[in-house]
Amino acid sequence: MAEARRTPLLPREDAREAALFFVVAALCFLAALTGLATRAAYGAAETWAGQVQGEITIRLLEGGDTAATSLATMLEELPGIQSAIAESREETEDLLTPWLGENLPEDLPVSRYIAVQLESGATEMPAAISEAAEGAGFQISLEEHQSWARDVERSLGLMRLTGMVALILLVTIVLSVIAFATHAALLARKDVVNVLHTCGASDRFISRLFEHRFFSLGLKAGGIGALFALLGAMLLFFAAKQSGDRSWLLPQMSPDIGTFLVLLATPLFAAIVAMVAARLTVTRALGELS
Amino acid sequence: MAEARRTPLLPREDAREAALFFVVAALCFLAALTGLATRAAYGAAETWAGQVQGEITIRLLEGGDTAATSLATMLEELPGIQSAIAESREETEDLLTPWLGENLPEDLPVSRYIAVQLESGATEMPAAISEAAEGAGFQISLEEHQSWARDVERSLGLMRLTGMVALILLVTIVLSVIAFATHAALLARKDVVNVLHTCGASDRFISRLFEHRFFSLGLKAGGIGALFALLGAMLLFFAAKQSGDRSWLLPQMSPDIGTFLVLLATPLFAAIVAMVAARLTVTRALGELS
Amino acid sequence: MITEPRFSDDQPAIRMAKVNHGYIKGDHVLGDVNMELNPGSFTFLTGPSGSGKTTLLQLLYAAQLPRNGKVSIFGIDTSTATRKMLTSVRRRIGVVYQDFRLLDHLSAYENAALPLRVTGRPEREYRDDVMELLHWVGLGERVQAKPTTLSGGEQQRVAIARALVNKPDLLIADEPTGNVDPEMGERLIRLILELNRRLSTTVLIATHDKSLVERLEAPILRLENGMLMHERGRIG
Amino acid sequence: MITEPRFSDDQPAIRMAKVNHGYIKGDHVLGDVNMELNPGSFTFLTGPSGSGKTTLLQLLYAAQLPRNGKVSIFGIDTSTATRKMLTSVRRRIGVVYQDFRLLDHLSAYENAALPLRVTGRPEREYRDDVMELLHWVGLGERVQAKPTTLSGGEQQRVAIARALVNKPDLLIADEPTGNVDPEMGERLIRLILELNRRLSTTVLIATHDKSLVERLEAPILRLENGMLMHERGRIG
Ligand SMILES: Nc1ncnc2c1ncn2[C@@H]1O[C@H](COP(=O)(O)OP(=O)(O)OP(=O)(O)O)[C@@H](O)[C@H]1O
Ligand SMILES: Nc1ncnc2c1ncn2[C@@H]1O[C@H](COP(=O)(O)OP(=O)(O)OP(=O)(O)O)[C@@H](O)[C@H]1O
Ligand SMILES: [Mg+2]
Ligand SMILES: [Mg+2]
Repeated sequence: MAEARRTPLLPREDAREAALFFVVAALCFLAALTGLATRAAYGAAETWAGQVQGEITIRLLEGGDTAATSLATMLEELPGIQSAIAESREETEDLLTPWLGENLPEDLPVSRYIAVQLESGATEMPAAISEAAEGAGFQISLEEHQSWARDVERSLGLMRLTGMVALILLVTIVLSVIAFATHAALLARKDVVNVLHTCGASDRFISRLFEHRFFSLGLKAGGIGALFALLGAMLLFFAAKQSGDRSWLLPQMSPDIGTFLVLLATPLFAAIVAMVAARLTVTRALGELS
Repeated sequence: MAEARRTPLLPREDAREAALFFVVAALCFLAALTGLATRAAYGAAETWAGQVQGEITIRLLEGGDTAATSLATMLEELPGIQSAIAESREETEDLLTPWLGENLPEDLPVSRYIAVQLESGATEMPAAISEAAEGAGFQISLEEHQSWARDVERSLGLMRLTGMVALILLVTIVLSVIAFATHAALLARKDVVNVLHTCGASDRFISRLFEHRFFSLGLKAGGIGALFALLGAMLLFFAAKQSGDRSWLLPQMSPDIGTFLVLLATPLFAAIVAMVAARLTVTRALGELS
Repeated sequence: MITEPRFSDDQPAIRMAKVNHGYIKGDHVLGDVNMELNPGSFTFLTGPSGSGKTTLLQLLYAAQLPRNGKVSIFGIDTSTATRKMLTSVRRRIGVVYQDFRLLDHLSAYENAALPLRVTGRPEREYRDDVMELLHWVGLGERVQAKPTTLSGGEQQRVAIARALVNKPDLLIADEPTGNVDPEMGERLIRLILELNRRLSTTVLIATHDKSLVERLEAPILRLENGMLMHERGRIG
Repeated sequence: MITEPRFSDDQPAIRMAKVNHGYIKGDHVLGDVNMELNPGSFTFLTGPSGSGKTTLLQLLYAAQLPRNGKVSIFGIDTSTATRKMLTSVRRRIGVVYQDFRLLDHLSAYENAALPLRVTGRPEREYRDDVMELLHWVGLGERVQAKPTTLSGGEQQRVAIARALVNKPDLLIADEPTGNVDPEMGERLIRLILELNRRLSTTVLIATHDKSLVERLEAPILRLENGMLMHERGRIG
């Protein structure tokens, strides 16, 4: 007797609780995975947006390689521009081979391209570049954007939205399931509550029993769900790696600090939700009891 | 008394059951939605694959518009080819404007392109086309595929895979939750089972009580889940419509017979799973009882 | 034949041979108990609290199987019988549990009618009989009440009605009058006696109720320290 | 002051004034009942099954509130008291329920110790007292057993131990000896009497047990048709 551990006042190891545990874990798993996916979609969309916004192609209408190089050097000194690289005539000719064959006449004027990489966050650069170039007497045209990139961006936006909706849905489901289950557990334990009550237990005492129980259930179930989500994310990550660079349209899941924050938040969130649900349910039920 | 409906032998309207109902409905909702999404992804991937495989671009290296037109006419007569359209010199020149400006020298030889649309299911066409063209003395090169289309296809394949994995996962979760919950319900009703047993109820009688209960629970919960999935799919469908043709990269959800089959299968599947889980659990539990 | 056992007069309704039983390894709640109850007999079982009366009764309605020895009900050995055989044996036994075991979601009427309902018989065949029985145990006004809204004694009477409702060949009652007043107790025992006389129902009642035992001439078995003794009269 | 009510000798431990109570609209399980129990008194409550004894007791430990009239426990009106006040009142009352209400997942020892545990007291302070009490009710060998493995009478004794364990100012017992043999019943009642004499515990026992009531000189209240009468002696 002396050193025996005390039996918890709420029955443990209940099959009902095993089912609940499983459900909460499964839902947390899905929620964490959706969270990660949504986050990745956001990341991909931003990367895309960044690339698209960050790259400007300038076509120099007149002047040869020298003009292109001097324009590139000039542009590189403008604030907000990371790099500006002029293509040589050979590079452009290579691009044209399918149409015109190998031997272009030397005297045919060919436009030069300058690939400008903007610094992230730089705005209104097209106008600044046009101004600078025209001020220096260059005749240029700007290609800020490629239409298919816009399409990709829009598609990613839709995926992102879908992810957000799924996430909100899952979180709502987790919330309701936990609240429902707490309520059910309390009803199933009405006899215990009643006995404790008439034995002189205060409302806080009884409520705390349930709060602790459900807090730890949420924490454990959420933790296991998050763990499996981590495994799932890693699987997807490697699957994406396997398919190589060619899957650039898909959001990439890369394990970073954000990933771990999402995974850490899941069990904590589940635990707190479970505890609050327990507290509200118990307090209301006790009020009704007498 | 005379016309009073009989109370079911298994207690009804149990809070635990409400929670279970909710969980099953939510999971069925997710499963049905994932099913629809996976199906749409498959559809999109196939469409893409069809498009990509069905289009061949032929570059005619020598000869002018007339040669291109006659090659196109010849190709159109080959079995397996739907159409072959030759581009004129003007169309090609338009493409080259960014590089070379408006005024190309008349004597510059410019390649002609012929867009060949294959009939679906036609195989080994590139070889046949090369043979036919070379037999007729044309010098051509074939562009069977566009690299970005391959990328898109591969990305869709990965999405499809992700969808399948998610679907399998959800179905497994639904299965286990229902089996778990049935087991829990049975344990919670052990007293009822015991009393029925000593009152002379046969094993089949008791088992059937649970089977019926869980079949109808699965049917109803699955039905509600499927209904919400339909709503969700319609929302996504309209969201996709809203964003116009530009979201061509995303699988489109269009309501067709397959959609309704998926939605119909969900509740039936849930009901059968629930019933089988109930039956197995009850039979085993009764065996243990004495 | 064997799955539908018939009741024969020349074999005992119940027979325990060298039954040894207990819950934990080494303990002997029952130690080598032998007993027989003849068809149509009426017997009391007494003994101190915790002596094993409930255990012995559970062996007799096949809710437990004996650790050692043999228990036969209507000539069927419970240890070797199939589940089907036990089901048909159970349909011929009425049991009053010490803790009632009513189903809380069913009304008093539905609880009492349970043994008939589980056989699949249509309700109209037995409704009037059940109602009459409930009136007889003094619950005519409470037929629609759920057990949780019944008093302790009212619940006990529903439990007794349930045990009697299918006119069993064997009635096993564990402390059936512990929660009713002496007048009601007498009434209930008279009901059981009537069943015993009219239908030759074999009756075994475990009880602490001294006044009940004293009022009737029936033989008394006494269980103490795992041994079964005759306290009054010859059993069977 | 009011949340920690003190016990004063010049007010009754329990007082019911014009209490009218029932479950369904129109019925009167109790019809204008008046009663007082003085501190340290020992009283029996009898009456036919279903007459309202359990109902009356539930009003006296604040498990129900009266439909009409006033119930005071230790001078506190249960209808107007806050939940906190009721909790501290409950800590001074020991209750033996007719259906025991033990927690199945706790051992006999833990069940008996429950009223002490819920106050947050450390276990070592009370362990020996609880063990002694369990020995006294004859459960010294079964302290670690779960209620489902106890016989009916053993469960009842755990319930009695739980009601006595915190030496209550008021003991309310509903049929506390229905499941034990007469010898054990006598022993339990003697234990309650001792508590009553040594600690001036006010005792109210509802019972059908004729021999129990006859062995003791205590006053008897009789409940019948919603009315409370003195059957023997003056109450209080
Ligand atoms: N499931 C069980 N596991 C372990 N021990 C048990 C179990 N059921 C009963 N016992 C023990 O077996 C003994 C006999 O129990 P039983 O219920 O048969 O007694 P009883 O004669 O019916 O007593 P009462 O008159 O108090 O009802 C008791 O000591 C009890 O604690
Ligand atoms: N919750 C309830 N709802 C409706 N009626 C109830 C409820 N509880 C008790 N009753 C009815 O009130 C009456 C009194 O019940 P109570 O339990 O107080 O009787 P009692 O004197 O304790 O009887 P017993 O000696 O059989 O235990 C009974 O007729 C009972 O059916
Ligand atoms: Mg017993
Ligand atoms: Mg009562």
